[in-house]
Amino acid sequence: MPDQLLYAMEAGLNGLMAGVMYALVALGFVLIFKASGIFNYAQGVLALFAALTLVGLQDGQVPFAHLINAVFGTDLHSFGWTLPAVVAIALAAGVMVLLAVVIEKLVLQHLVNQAPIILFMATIGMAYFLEGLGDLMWGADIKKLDIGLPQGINETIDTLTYNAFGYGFFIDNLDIVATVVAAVLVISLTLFSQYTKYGRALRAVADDHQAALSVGISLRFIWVLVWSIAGIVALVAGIMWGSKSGVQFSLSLIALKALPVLMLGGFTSIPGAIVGGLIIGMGEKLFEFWIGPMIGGATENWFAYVLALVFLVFRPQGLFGEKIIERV
Amino acid sequence: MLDAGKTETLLEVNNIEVIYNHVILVLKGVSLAVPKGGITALLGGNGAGKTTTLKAISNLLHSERGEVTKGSILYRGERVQDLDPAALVKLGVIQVMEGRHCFEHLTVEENLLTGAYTRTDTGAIAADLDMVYTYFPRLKERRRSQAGYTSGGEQQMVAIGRALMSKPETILLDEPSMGLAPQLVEQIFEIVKAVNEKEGVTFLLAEQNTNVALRYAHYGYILESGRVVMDGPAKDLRENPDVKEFYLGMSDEGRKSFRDVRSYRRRKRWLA
Amino acid sequence: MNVANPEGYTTPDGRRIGGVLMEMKNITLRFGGVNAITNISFDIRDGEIRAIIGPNGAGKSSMLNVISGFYVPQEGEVWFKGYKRGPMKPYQVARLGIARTFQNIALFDGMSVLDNIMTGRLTMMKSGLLGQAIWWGGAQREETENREKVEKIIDFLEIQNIRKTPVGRLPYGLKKRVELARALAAEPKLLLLDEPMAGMNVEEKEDMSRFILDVNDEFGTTIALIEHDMGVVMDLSDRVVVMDYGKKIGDGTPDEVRNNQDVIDAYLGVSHD
Amino acid sequence: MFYREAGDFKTSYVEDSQTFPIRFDRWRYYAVVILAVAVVPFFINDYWANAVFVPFLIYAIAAIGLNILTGYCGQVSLGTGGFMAVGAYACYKLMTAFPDVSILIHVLLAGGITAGVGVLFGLPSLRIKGFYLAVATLAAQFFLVWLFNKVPWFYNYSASGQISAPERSVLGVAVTGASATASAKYLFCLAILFVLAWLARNLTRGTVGRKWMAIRDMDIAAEIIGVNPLTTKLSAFAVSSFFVGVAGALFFSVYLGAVEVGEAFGIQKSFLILFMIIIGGLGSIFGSFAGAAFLVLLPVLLKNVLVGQLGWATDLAAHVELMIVGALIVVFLIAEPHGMAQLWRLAKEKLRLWPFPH
Amino acid sequence: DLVVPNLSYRTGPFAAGGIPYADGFNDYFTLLNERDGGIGGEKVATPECETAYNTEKGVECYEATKGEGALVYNPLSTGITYQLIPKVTADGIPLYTPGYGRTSAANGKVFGNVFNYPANYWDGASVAIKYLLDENGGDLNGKKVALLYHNSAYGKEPIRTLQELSKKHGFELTEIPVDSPGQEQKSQWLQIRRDKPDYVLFWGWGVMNAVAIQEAANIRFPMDHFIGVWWSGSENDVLPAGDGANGYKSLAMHGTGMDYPVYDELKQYVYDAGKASGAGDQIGSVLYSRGMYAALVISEAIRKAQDLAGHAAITPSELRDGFEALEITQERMVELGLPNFGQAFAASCEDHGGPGMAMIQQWDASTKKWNLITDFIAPDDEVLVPLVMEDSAAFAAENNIAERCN
Ligand SMILES: Nc1ncnc2c1ncn2[C@@H]1O[C@H](COP(=O)(O)OP(=O)(O)OP(=O)(O)O)[C@@H](O)[C@H]1O
Ligand SMILES: Nc1ncnc2c1ncn2[C@@H]1O[C@H](COP(=O)(O)OP(=O)(O)OP(=O)(O)O)[C@@H](O)[C@H]1O
Ligand SMILES: [Mg+2]
Ligand SMILES: [Mg+2]
Repeated sequence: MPDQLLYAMEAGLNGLMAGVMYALVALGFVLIFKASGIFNYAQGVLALFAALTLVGLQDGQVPFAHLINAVFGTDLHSFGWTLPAVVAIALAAGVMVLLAVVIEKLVLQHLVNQAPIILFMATIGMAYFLEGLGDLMWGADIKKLDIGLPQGINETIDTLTYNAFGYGFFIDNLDIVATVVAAVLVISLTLFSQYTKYGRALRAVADDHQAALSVGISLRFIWVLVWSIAGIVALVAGIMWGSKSGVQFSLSLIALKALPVLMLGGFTSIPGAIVGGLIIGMGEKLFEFWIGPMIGGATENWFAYVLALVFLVFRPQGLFGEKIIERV
Repeated sequence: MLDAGKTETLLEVNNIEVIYNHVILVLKGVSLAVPKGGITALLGGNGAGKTTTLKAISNLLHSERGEVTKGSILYRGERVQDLDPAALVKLGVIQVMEGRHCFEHLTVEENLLTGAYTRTDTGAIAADLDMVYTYFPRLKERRRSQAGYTSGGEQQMVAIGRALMSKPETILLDEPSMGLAPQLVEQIFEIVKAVNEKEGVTFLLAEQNTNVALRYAHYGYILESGRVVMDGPAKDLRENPDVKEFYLGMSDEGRKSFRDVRSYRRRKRWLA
Repeated sequence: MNVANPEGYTTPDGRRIGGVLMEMKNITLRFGGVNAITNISFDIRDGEIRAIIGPNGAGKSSMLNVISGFYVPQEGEVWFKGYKRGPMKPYQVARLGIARTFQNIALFDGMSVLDNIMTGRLTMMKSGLLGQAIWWGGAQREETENREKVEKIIDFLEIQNIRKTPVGRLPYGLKKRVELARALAAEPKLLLLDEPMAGMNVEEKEDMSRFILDVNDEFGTTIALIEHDMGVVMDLSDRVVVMDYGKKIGDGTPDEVRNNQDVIDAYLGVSHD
Repeated sequence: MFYREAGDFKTSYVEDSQTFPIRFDRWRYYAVVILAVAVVPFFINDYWANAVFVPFLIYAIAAIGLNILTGYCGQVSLGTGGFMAVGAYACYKLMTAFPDVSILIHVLLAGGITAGVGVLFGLPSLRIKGFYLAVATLAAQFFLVWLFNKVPWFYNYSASGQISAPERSVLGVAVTGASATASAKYLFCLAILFVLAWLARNLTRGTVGRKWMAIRDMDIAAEIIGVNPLTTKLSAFAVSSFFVGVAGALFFSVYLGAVEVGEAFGIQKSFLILFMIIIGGLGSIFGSFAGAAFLVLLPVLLKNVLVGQLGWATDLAAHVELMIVGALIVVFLIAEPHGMAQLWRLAKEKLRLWPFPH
Repeated sequence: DLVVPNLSYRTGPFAAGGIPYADGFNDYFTLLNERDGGIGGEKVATPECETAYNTEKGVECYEATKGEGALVYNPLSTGITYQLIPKVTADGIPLYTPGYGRTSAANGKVFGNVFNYPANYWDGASVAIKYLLDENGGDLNGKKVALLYHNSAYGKEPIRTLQELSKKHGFELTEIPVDSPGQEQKSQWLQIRRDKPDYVLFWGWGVMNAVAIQEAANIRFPMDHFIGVWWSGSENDVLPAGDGANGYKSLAMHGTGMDYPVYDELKQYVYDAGKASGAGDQIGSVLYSRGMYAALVISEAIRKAQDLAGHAAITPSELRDGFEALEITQERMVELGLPNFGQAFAASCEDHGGPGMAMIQQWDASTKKWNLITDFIAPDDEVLVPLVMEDSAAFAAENNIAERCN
């Protein structure tokens, strides 16, 4: 096979893997959008917050140490323990559930039946708040997140492809793990929303808050449920991205990588998130591979959006999104 | 026929005031008593406050920035004003909202099933679904369509069917006849009657179609500008000359043709 | 009376009805597997009040949507003022002089009643972006002229006191009236009304009937009307089309229709009189 | 009764449709204008101009622009930063290519160029709606930023890709560059804002505004009653982008003096301006002012209180500031989803009834 | 008091770099205040202002602190620097940007108020190439060098220089941009893996650094052929990659670690007295040292200015003169408790850029320490000077600036 083709294949495969990583973040968006019509901008920050909490718990950091030290003149830093990864993850998941309860109580409950854009804005407000809170609790420095996931080139694939094509493909072990995790998440969430009555309730709530209330669907319960799941999905995304690039502020910006995925897959479709992720990931990597060098590179950010935009012009609801009902 | 005086009062509204957006006063002291197992009608012109009253009872006002500022609402003698709307449904009160409010993206059947959200008895739910389909054969034909694309009347059927699916103790019906074909209007009220008699479900219905409403209801309240201006057993109201003229469109010579009402009449001011 | 006469006819109360204004020829409209309208033809004559009735889901609203260009039928032709209408966007149809109201009220919730009614006159207001921006002169004059016309309609429909209220706050019945006002503001040749009296009590229906009759009388506006209140339909309309399951099952004067056995079976249940 | 409407009778429709139909409002408006034009310039110093007034005026222009698109026409856009960048780079190219032409002309031309670009990126709005459109506008945001970063012609081939505003003047008074005085910058921006706000007000009260709002409230119904969605949406994109472009040009040339596109016109800017109009009030010119003022002043105020008065460490203060801004946004939305403009209206309604509660 | 504002960023995407720098900066002045009672008897105040690396906040900070009598600015941000250049010039305040900012400001004839000694980006690029020349026996002909850079003003700075150098030395240069923040660099590293450049030069900042080093480790790029600029060579950047980062190199314009006598005094007067800035957990790190170095140069300039002016409470313009007359010798560094920490230099009216030398440091993952592996290497002024002249001349022309020092 010609080298160029091999390289393109490698780029494409890596794109697929990157797409899975985007999809992990997009999933959280989809869940919340599906359940309440809320476009949750805070999803990226949730991932950051989850990852910060995980690292903090694992390393036994004292939350708000800096603030406490400043106010009381103490010199606290660490509890001096190191928790096993599993325990820390479980605790962090607990924190995310708690956070969901608090968000419902303090914010969502008061915004029932409001226009989508208002809810969207409220989530941006929440994003700011959580960003500040995360930094205040755990500090703004880069933290290393290590729960023992494998990283680096996958030898088997390298050798296999080398033997087959004379060129070893680079596939990152972490990406393989992410793919498995994403597959499990997507399947179980799809089952949840297809085959339980809650799944139906979610869609009902998204359509009409008032009508949902009137048939006895407790918005509070549904929202706590969904935000908890979204929080845990955010934790998963946070773990994956955090293992890759360390945990700090910029982690929240991965939300921006998830948006085109969301748009392409459809805001309301769980499988759409993964398919969208794959298309976007592969598309942007191949574009950067072939066209990038001609026009100066760093095209990935905008290309993902333009690709999604082109799709939308033909299918305004994304690939699997629910059709926008137009009737008079 | 049921007599309001003899049975216990299930739902009681005492002198409530409702304000929207902190400034717009809509209900100015409305009191109602809904007897258990009865059909009570709430009548009145546009903007009289019927919908607002029903929403106040079902606690849906909050989501419209409205608020009950005075008075109390009792269900089975207990204050329910501060309950979650969902909790109220669990208590057995369900509302069919004005303007249909179907879940657009769900199919007709899914809409009906969401009505049974609070129930767990799968077998009975299936039976009730069949029952709704026998009431509204049209819905059965369209069961797989997204509700957003069905016609206005079909949506109205969905809304009513959905409420029936929750096996409630009390149904608050807001303008059930709106947009329905004439024979369906009769049919709906027949259903109301049947459900009321067979299953003892209590109804409070707001209705513009006074004619039909008073034929099926046991007791009626007439609302004007946020106040109750008249109430009484349905048959008395039917005989009342003012009600006849303004709500039933009958003059002494019987029904007038719509073509012949030549001069616009000022709405009669009821003595509040 | 001779309804088929191409020159028109005279109604029992002495109004003169003209020739064919709009003609629907063999219209068929499908949504996926659903046949909303199957091969329906009928006409609307200049100056008449034409009712469309039928059970729920019969395809009445769909028919109005076809007329206003929102649905494009798979088969059939629409003729207006003697010309076959080519493919047209809804806003182009509106400019031909066809205005309408909607079954599920479609007012612009964020605007006041006055602004809503003013939107009805959009097709008549010509000043451009720049003129509007500068305002003084042309744009202001145009605004005032149109405002005067709208105020007449407001007076006519007796909604002076809610002129500046945001429509979102209005009760259902008044919204319907505002919608009518908006449609009238366009000074249409043909006015389509989709259940204008739903959710009204008798008194309000009487008012509404008066408005409709007066519009028809005074402005000579042709009206196509969907309504489920048989009293209203029988009293107001000159001719009635009856639809069921997307098919036409009757067409004629109210009396003819009322006694048509198919119509009684499918829709009326009992004969209404 | 403080607030009186009764007694203000109108005898013509012109009077009835004026901007401030109530006499009391009109006076207050005149007072503010006089204060802004005749008093502030004499007291303004570099700090107040550069930290508060100039950014406020410029953001107000951008907010009005976005409000036209989002608040009036209902098309949510997250591309504001990108469009501001178009304005800024257009202005820079014009300033350096035609150094002798008045900067005022450059700024207006920059707005015009942005309007063109806005129309181009507005085209998908015909098919794409709601949040899909919002996300789609991010394509404009990212693409434009990339373009200005990548193509050296836009930054005159400077080594780092930064653009710096040389000194330019209006009527002989420098308004850009280091030697421009605080009051010159302030008055220049104020004049532009004043005229643009007036134009925006005219546009939104007449036919064009009604078309926009009709599309916003119910696009299908609007089309059926005769609104051409294509021209209406595109006109909103054009007008909005014009405003945003002018704001971008001023932001670069008068306010910052030097910008790097990704930093100054990144997606954060888009969100900031969206915030302004939502907190201020969608579909309200006054709201655009209120929102801009709030979001420019609040951080400055918080910082001065937390660091200046309470003596907190800057990082603690910054984190807490972020939390407070976020929390306030949420609190605002809960208290009044229709923004400060609506709060103001309700307050007026209350005052009208005062001292009776209803 | 002598007011030296500290425009820092302890929040936002680049907080991890901003925190240690600001701490080092503050701590050094605290030391002077505590030990010597300030400079020349005047205490130094370092009011901190948070910029979050954001240019608008930078403006606000500038205006806010200007009123307090600020003597000099050091914003640690290329973007803010560009913005402040015209402002400080108009206000007559010196701007000190060691190792960042506008490179051509080294030309004192055009940029009278800006100082960027001892080294700037172009110096850095040139030093890196010089080092590679040394490694390759003086010949880079036919070698492939990739530049992986932050796609911003900062990252683009070295491109021109490297292009010139590639012409001169005959190596092939590939430019690979990474968009901020740079969390996702798969494509870039696949490209590197494919192209197999001999060396990768690296201009990154923030999270981009850690990700790049991690990705390099992932594709098994030989770490000792991967050389970052001094902003891509702190502990924050290498620690997350763990052992994979072993052998990574970066430029260094000063020493690091705590093996300097000054730390004994810092411990005595600052840390143990509970006066350490921030959380006090950054001491001795690379960026801490850099903040301290900047503070040191500023304090020396103040001393010089006090000498020239003959009084202790100097004005900004007197400090400007101090910067221009500043000379720091190795002996002086020894006196200051930082022997061999930085290069010796002397500024002049024309030269605001210093000698531009830098060392190479290498990361040892097992001991978690940076080790200096070369001595100071001088840049190739033959190439750089014309570039600086060209760029500053363009700026002068655009802004009607008359050359000084003639
Ligand atoms: N969300 C709201 N905000 C402000 N005012 C409201 C709101 N909803 C209703 N109103 C006002 O409350 C009054 C009563 O309205 P309501 O809808 O209860 O009347 P109704 O009797 O149900 O009328 P209809 O028969 O037309 O449905 C009306 O004057 C209406 O303007
Ligand atoms: N856009 C659409 N997509 C799919 N089905 C549609 C669509 N529009 C209408 N239908 C179907 O076509 C049929 C006719 O609908 P239409 O709204 O015209 O009925 P209608 O006669 O107006 O009824 P009603 O009296 O209840 O308003 C209905 O069964 C409806 O579900
Ligand atoms: Mg009602
Ligand atoms: Mg219909």
